[in-house]
Amino acid sequence: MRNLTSLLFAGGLGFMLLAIASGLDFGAPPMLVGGAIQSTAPQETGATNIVTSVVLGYRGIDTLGELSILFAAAAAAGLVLGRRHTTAGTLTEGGFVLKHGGAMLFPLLMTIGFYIIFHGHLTPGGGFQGGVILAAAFFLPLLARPGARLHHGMLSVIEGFAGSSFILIGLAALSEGEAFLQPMLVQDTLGQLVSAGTLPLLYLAVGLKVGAELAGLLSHLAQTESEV
Amino acid sequence: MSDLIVLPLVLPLFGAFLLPIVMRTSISIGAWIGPAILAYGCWILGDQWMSGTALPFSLAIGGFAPPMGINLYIDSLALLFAFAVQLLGLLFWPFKIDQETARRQALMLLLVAASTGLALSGDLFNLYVFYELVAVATFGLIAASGSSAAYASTIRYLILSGIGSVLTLLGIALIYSQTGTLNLAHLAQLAPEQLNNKLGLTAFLTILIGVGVKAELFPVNTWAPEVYATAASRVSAFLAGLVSKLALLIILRLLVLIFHQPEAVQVMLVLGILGVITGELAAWRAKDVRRMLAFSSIGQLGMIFIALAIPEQGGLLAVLALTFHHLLIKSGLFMLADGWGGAIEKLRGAAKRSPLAAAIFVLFSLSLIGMPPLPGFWAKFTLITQLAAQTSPLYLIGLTVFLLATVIEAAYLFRLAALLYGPAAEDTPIDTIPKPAGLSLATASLFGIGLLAAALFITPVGDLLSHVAGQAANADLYINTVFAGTGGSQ
Amino acid sequence: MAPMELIIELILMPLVAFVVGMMMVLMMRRIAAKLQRRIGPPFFQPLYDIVKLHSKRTQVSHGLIHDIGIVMAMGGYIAAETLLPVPGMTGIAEKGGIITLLYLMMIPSLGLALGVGQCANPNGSIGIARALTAMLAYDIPLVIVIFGVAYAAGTTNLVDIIAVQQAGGFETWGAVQMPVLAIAGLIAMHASLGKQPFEIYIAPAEIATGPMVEMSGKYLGGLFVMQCFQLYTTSVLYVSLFLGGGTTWFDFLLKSFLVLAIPVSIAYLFPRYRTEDLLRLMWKWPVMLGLIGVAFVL
Amino acid sequence: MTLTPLDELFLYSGITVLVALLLGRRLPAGWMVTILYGIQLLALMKMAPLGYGGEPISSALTFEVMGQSLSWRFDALSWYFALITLGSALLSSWYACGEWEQRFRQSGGNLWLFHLAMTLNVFSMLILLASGDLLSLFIGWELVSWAGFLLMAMAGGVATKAAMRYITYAMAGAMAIFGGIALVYVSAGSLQYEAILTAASQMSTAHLWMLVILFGAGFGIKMGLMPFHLWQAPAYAETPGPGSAFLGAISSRMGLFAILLVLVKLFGIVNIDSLKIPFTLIDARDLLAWIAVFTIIFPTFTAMKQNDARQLLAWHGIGQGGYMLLGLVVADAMGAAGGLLHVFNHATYQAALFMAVTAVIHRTGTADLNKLGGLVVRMPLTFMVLLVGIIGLAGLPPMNGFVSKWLVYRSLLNEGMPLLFVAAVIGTLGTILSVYKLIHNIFLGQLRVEHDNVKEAPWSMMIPMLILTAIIFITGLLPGIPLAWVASVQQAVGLPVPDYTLGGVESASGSLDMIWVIGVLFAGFGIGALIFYFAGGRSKRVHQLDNYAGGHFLTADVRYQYSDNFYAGLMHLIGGWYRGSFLWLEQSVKSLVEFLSLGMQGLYRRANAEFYLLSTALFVIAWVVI
Amino acid sequence: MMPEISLELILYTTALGLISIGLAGVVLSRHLFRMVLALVIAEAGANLMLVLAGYRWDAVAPILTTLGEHPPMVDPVPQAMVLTAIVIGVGIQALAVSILIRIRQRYGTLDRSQVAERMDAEIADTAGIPRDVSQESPLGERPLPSLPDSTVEIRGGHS
Repeated sequence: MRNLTSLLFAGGLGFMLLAIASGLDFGAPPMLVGGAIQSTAPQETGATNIVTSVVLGYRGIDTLGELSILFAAAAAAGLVLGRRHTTAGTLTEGGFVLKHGGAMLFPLLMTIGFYIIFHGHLTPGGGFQGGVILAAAFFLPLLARPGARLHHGMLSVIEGFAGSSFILIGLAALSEGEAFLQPMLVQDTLGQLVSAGTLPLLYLAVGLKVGAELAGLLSHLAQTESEV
Repeated sequence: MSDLIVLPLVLPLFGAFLLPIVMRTSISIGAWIGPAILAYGCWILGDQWMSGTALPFSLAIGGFAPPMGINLYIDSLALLFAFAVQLLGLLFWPFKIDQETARRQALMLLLVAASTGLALSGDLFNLYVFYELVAVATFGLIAASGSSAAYASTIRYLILSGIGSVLTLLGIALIYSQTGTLNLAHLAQLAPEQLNNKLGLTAFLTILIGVGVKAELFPVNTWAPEVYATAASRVSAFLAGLVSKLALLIILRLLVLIFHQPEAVQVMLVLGILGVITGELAAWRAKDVRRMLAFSSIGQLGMIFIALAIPEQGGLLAVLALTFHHLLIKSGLFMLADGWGGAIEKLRGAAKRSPLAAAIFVLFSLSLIGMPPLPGFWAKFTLITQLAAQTSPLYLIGLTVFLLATVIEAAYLFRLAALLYGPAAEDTPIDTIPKPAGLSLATASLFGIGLLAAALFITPVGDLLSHVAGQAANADLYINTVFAGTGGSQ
Repeated sequence: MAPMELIIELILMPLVAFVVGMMMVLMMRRIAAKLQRRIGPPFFQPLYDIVKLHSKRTQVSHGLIHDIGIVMAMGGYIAAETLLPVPGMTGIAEKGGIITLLYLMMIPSLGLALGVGQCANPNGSIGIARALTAMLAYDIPLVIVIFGVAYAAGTTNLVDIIAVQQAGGFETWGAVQMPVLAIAGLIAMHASLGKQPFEIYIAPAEIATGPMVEMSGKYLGGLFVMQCFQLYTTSVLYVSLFLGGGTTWFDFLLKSFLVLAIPVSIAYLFPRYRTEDLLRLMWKWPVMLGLIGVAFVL
Repeated sequence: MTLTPLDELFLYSGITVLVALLLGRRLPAGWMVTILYGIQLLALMKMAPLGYGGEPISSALTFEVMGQSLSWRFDALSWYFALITLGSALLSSWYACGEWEQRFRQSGGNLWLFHLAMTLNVFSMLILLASGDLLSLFIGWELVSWAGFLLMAMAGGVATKAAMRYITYAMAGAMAIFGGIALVYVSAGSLQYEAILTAASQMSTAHLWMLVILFGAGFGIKMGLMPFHLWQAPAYAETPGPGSAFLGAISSRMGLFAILLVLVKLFGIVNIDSLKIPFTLIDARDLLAWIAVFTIIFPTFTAMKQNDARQLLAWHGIGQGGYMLLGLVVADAMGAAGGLLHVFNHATYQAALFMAVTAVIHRTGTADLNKLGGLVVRMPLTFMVLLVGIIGLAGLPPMNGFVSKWLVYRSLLNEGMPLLFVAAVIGTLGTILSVYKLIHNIFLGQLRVEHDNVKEAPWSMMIPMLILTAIIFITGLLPGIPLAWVASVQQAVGLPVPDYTLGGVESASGSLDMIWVIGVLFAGFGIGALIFYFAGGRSKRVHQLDNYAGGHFLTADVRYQYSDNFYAGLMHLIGGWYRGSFLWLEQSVKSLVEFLSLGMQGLYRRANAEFYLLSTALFVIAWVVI
Repeated sequence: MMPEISLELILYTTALGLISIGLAGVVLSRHLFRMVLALVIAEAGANLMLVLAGYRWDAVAPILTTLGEHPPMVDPVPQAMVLTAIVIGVGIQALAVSILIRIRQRYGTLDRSQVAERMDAEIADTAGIPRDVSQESPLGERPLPSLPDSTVEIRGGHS
């Protein structure tokens, strides 16, 4: 009975929301803020990827919050799962292809990851996407060899420094008498690799942090067997 | 000077990121980072308050002018909340040193930072981000108590909160689709034309329900009893005392600035009334202290929602008075529950074991019930005069429920007080009666002193709150402040 | 009014009451004797009784309160008489009024109750409990009646009440103006005398004469005196309320004796009620009559 | 800032609280507190002109909180009640000093808490009495409630239970008042008395009804009016002896004070008179009068059934409150005077009665009416106090209770209210029955063996009792003394004033002169005594066992006392009427709350929170969309 | 009047449908992990809704490919927000999963009502209060006692 009610309720809710949403003017957004950003972003931040200028510039503090959420999730997961990991031999070793393929892919993934991070202000992609690829690079060997373990200490150092350098860059602007997280060193080289001032640096921090965070999280999840 | 206001928001994040690294090398140094940062945050905010910088002012993050970039809006209310966050963070600091110290303290710092962000931010989506950060940090801290029940309650809370987030996000998406902006001040300008319709109302309601999860809005507050019963007392105190109020703050800002529809407040009124009824009635039968406090907290938040539904500035004053009063009281009570957390029956004769704790409990109870001249009375007085002034019968129902709930509240609180002061059970030696831990008791005493001080200086406190409410209720001031002076860089 | 005159009145009124009261006791016994086909006692028998009781050798006291009780029983009535106007004498009736009189009439009961209580005899205590219950029974209709009369007269001053009745001769008598109230008052008065069928608190067979069980000699004598006063007070009060008081001593006494003769005659025809039956009876009929009467008055 | 006499009074009262708080653990604390009460009384005497029509005195103390100004002032009404409060506090505290204190301490009582609670009660009552606006009235009200709770709860055990019940009732009352205040505030725009006075005349009927019900219920709960009377007797009876004397004397009269102030003075009895109940002949004022009358009758007859002396007295305390309200509601010159005078009279005899009973407990260790008897030979003075007290309570001449009840009866008669009149008399008769049981079962009848060497109450307890006895008699003899104060109170609240003399009241339709009445009464007693003692032989004192026992010889181990089920015959008839309906009602409310609470907990316990969320979202959005 | 099935209708239906499905999934699932998965679905719906908010007909991604004049671009802000929202979602899911792992280890089950039941019992146990017995279903397994052999024969249970 309750199942049926729930189903009806959910459907009804969706239907009503649809009725509300159909009143929206689809495909012609007001673009109040978006439009303004589109026209000023290249000058203000020097990044051709306007999404990047939004992510790191206009809404930089969102990104900082987002990083913090990842960090918090990782820390919380760490708290929940604890530090004791059993690299139990119960899991079978990966096969030949997985093992060696993983080893071969590792440098490739690293390269792609960093490429995407460094070109985040120019092309689609950026710190998040690159970071995830980096995390995959580290996680792949783990799948192949369950016995292997990531160097958690290293990861946490990376993540700590990456996160704090993001803030430090922001604070640097503050110490220069500008607003927190204000882009600095904006060169007049739109479209070049070395452009957009501190944005690539921020993206690097983001990428490293995301990478380390996800890798840590994944390895936690993969390796936790039981608390004894 | 006013630029530095961003530090209480950023430094805890910074500290949180660095803490694991520092802890790795030296725990004794690391243990000082958090308190130092929070103390510094308190100092900055206090200094800001004292320095007499013209409030309110707006601070653009990254130097981008407000509708495009994100701005912090600092008025007296925001400053007060931010200060309370930092101070409570300090008071509820998880000092315990063990293997997980770094993570726990980092989470605490993140929670403080996010809460500060909630208090200060002037951008809808940014609020959402900080809200989520609060949520995640909270989950971590609840689960940190390590019991299976804590995990179970966390996951239940997490799922509920997750749905809430989805709804909030949906509401934000609707608002953005309609208006194309997220800045609260900008929205406030656009709202009369663009959001004064069903779509706007739907968006508000989805956000209300989403944010209501944290604000213990009935009926999405079912997590509260189990979470407060399983989490560490300090975490519960922070959640019940502060986080719920910050969620309320979001709703308050939305109401004042954007959504003026009568339906919006009516929904809150009805849900608030239901919250009061269910919370207080459930507390009547609660058999353990924590859940009693949890239910009582639900009831109190319900009262605040009722107050929030009063559309005038007087209502806002009532909201603030109730909010800060409940903040003091409930934090203090949860501190006492640290040690008194078990069954109520076990507390027979506890006053002999710890007279101070019992006295503080009685003090808090009296204020919660609203005995003059304690501050609780003035809060309730403000509320009922405002409620009675409304013409809609729904408000009178609210008034009645509120008054009846107070009676029930008095009954269950003083049943416990009578138990505390009654004779101990015959087979229990006095040493085995539970007693709040020293540190918690000291913290609770601080809250008690604060309460008494507020009672003593009720006139200036009242004036201050009216001033704050006046500022917070002024939507034009908000808009003008944000768009006139972006502060900071330029 | 000259103070000397007043003092003489105050002394005379109880004395007259005592003498008349003794005659009423005599009348009561004579009626009883007539009904039971006896000759009855001689004229001075009440006086003989009092003297006899006081001169007994065995005078058992159970303590000071026992004595005080008897003193209060007599004293209360003596005081009450001064509030009850008789032809030519008003005493201090104007300073007390009927409510005060009503309450003064309770003092003897209370005194008796105290004295009996001190005797430490459960029979006495039971008797007192019954007596008080009986008071609860008959006072309610009595109070209604008094309310009605006082309201009709517009005053609580007995002198004025009498004056109002005498103003227009027979037609303005309370009994004519308010017949229903008069009937209710008569029943209540009967009960207040404590005679059969309402003598529940004496009940010789059950509780060994109740209040009197430990009374001997002058204690019983005191009670005898009290009874004289009681008979007088009750009948005179009724006369004052309903029968226009007395313009002369003759018609005053005539009315009083006649009024008393009615309940006394009835008393010897009936058996005794149980306590709750008394309550039930009193709370039903006289109260109803009284209320109807008051409704007429209002 | 100069101290007005009122400020001085507050100051002394505050000092008393502090002394009790700081020095209360030392032995002479009781004496210090008592002396301080005396000083407070002197300070009150400095304001004595108030009792004779003087101008109100304001306190220099005012506050401005959240846009509300708070002020305190004394007028004749406050002064009159303050006089009673301080008088009973002084005597109760005096009574507590010395032997009672020692015994209390030995039996594990917390003397410090006792003194503290007493001083707090007095202090808060003074604050309440001095209230200069509705808000300060409410503040004082709450303070009095909680101070009373402290005093009631301190004995622990049963007392705490009773106090819990009290505080639940009191909170309900306070919240009713709180709601009423909010409504008044909205319609008058202010909580100052002047503003309310003007607003009250323009209020709509519905509004006024609401306010009368809210305030009436709120204040009535404190007074123990029906149907909110259940809490009072157990709570007062279980308070430590002198405390119950104090509470019984004055505490619940605070409700009357507030009714007088708010319903009579502010709203105006005339306005209340105009509130008709539809489809019946009665209006709000009649309703109040009938409530008062039922409050007289039911508790009085409940008292009759009690077997504990203190419970019995406490129940009577509720009943007597009905007379006061009745007089006030009739609201003519005599009725109001009677009601107000009864406050004073009741305080005196009720305090004396509680003290006498406490003295008995002090000596014998029990107040169970079935375990006492014959104590008059051991404690004659206490007996006398109790006797005077019960005569006052029953409202018989020559004690003061008679005067006030006489005034009430007279007013009912004048106004032509036969049913109320009869009901009031029923109450009086019930009281007589009940108090005779009290004095009989304690002092008369057979002395029990175990009480054979009981001594008279100690002088520290005796003197306050004797003082009270004297007051009861003197104000009975010369009712003009308190009537002067009462008259100025009536003037202050805007009621007509009776034409009083030193000995009573003058009136065209029948007056009262207690000097003559008492003079004649005592002359009668004197004559009676002359006859009794000089006519006839000397009586012989015999042992109490030398008694008629149907031919048997009595021995000490035979219980020859009639105490249980004292009014058997009466109970045969009315015993079935004790249904405990109000208890049943109270239980029903309680179990309803329990039941709802269970339901709510079920709602929260194994909750499918997501489902709640979903349905809420659905309903609220549906409400918007549709 | 039947509304025309347009692209926007399909898109909105998809987004809100995902949310509805997610909500229904959360409410209907008895397994905690499935509830988390349903949550993920709902989040996807909300994110889609957010992306739709910035869509513009005939517009390109907001990346400058040429200096100077550029074709109309879609609103970049929702895209940034979605990026943020997705990452937030990932974090929460990871945390949820790690908690689920622990619950599975401690309680041996992820059934929602059983977990709630166990949690309730544990809370009551820690606090030391007697527990109101569940109002929904009897606690634990209550196997029927096996019938004695004789009854089987009496009932003709042998063939």
